[in-house]
Amino acid sequence: MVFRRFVEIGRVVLVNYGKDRGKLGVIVDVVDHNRALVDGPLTGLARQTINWKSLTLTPFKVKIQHSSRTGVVRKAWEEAKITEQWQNTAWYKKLCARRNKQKLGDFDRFKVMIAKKRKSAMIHSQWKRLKSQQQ
Amino acid sequence: MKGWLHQYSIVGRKIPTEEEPEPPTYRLKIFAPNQVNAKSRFWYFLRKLKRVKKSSGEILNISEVFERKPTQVKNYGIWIRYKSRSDTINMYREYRDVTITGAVEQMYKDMSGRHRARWSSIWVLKAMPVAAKDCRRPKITQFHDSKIKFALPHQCPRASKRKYQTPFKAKRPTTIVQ
Amino acid sequence: MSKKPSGRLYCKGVVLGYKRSQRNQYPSQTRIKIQGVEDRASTAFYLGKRVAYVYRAKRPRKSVGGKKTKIRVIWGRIIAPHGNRGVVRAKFRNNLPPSSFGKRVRVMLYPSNV
Amino acid sequence: MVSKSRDVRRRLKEKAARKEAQLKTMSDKPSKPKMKWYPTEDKPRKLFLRKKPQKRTKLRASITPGTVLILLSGRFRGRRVIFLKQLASGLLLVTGPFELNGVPLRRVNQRYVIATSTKVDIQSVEIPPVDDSWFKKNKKNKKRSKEELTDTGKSKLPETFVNTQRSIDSQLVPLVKQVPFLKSYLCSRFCLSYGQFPHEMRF
Repeated sequence: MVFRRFVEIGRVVLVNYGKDRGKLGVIVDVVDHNRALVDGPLTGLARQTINWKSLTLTPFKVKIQHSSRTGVVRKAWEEAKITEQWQNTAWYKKLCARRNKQKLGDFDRFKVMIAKKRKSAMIHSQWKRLKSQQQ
Repeated sequence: MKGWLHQYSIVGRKIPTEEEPEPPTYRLKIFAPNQVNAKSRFWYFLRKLKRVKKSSGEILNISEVFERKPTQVKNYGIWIRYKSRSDTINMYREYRDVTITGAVEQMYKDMSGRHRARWSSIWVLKAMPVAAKDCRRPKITQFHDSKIKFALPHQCPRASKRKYQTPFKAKRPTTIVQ
Repeated sequence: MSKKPSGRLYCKGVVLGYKRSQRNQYPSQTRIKIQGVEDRASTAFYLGKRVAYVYRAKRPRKSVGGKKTKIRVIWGRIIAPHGNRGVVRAKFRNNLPPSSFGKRVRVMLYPSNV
Repeated sequence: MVSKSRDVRRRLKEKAARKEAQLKTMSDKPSKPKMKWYPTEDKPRKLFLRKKPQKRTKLRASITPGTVLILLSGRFRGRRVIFLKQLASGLLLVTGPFELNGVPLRRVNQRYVIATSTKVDIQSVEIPPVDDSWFKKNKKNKKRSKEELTDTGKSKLPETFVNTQRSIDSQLVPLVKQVPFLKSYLCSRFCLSYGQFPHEMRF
């Protein structure tokens, strides 16, 4: 079993607990086995120490030295175009879908229900047609 | 309760009298949860070290000392003297943290965890940032590597919201992030 | 406009028991766990909402609708949150019988302030 | 409290005047036979309540004319209706419209309603002069004479009621039809299904 995502200086992480939930950040320094110093200049994440348990490692990396300052991190972030890469991932799309689903109003939920019904109706009719052809 | 400890610099002296119009002033750096506690710790130490009591002394100044670089990781050496159940022991401990109060907090937790030492039985003699090359503890020096790289083999990420924190889960959590 | 019964317009709650310490209990107040409410902040929506403990009795009695039925209701209100895990406190017109512990209670959506 | 005593004195004077008038008429009337029974307790006197003008009930910000509301209890619970205006009594005037989901012009308390974020633009709709008394009238003529009862035993609605409903519906339904899915939305009913918790839902 091979690890592909490592904790390292410049590793991009997603914060999934606390008030900065859902923000991306970069590991600038490893404090100890519990915490990392994380900085997210372009994602609104202040430079702070966060516990590993509140972070998830992403497959992206940024070229920076350890404990480099926020300005350096921002430049490296832009060069590596992390934001764009992140927004293409299915992971990000899933997070957005979940957030949008929460924002649905009553009328929107009704339209979603109608759309689902239509979709399943289409699939069902298609399936029946294939089945009848088979016989 | 991260961040409950503060560092105070307290200056005090004996109240001047005819025999001694200019008594020496003493300055102590105290780690305490609040100013009131800091003052009482100040007199606690002064009473033991310099024959100056609260009733015969006065505090000239008390001010909180704030961390100058709270977003830079530093190695802290902390010299303590603590009363164990059988005798009194001097100790030198090292912690990595971004603030000195954070390091001292770690020390108190560490001492209570490993040595069952209580707050009242520990004296912080000295606490200061230590250069990486002077660090002695392998637990600390292992992080002194600018190309540090390790995996998180067993990660149980916290539930994103308190409402998802339930003792029982329908599925085994995935502890390895591919 | 068929007369099919309307869907569920209440939240599912369960009666946990009376307000109590270890050896004393105070039947005037009951604890209710509402489904899906896991922390104290989310109980705010439910404060003031009306609660109905619907139960079946032995003898049919005239109900509001006029027909005789065995089903009876004890009405109450949610008055306060209780603890940090989303449990709420409720007060009923007459105190809930202990036989209601663990049973379903209906937390209505009114009085609404949405 | 001075004004109160002046009121009391005024009322006492009136009472005395009435008593005198009574005595005068009593004297010229043939004297009544002696009463066999005298009331032991005096009759409870109606308290003089200073009637304060009813405070106008505030309307929740989320409820504006044309908002789609969800009725929470009563005969039409779960129904989605359109809010027309707030009546003097503070109750909300709503209608289905009747043509779509069978909810007539009806008064609802705003506490028994969830206001959704869907709004129908009803500026152009001319709401008939309906007010609280309009509804009370229906209650009074409940005890109508036999012949007005239709064969199903239900009392036939007065003509005016039906016409106003029709006039409102004729204006509302085309508006509803303009917005896609809104018609079927108003025809369907709201209910909580599995995994839906109102404190998390936006309406």
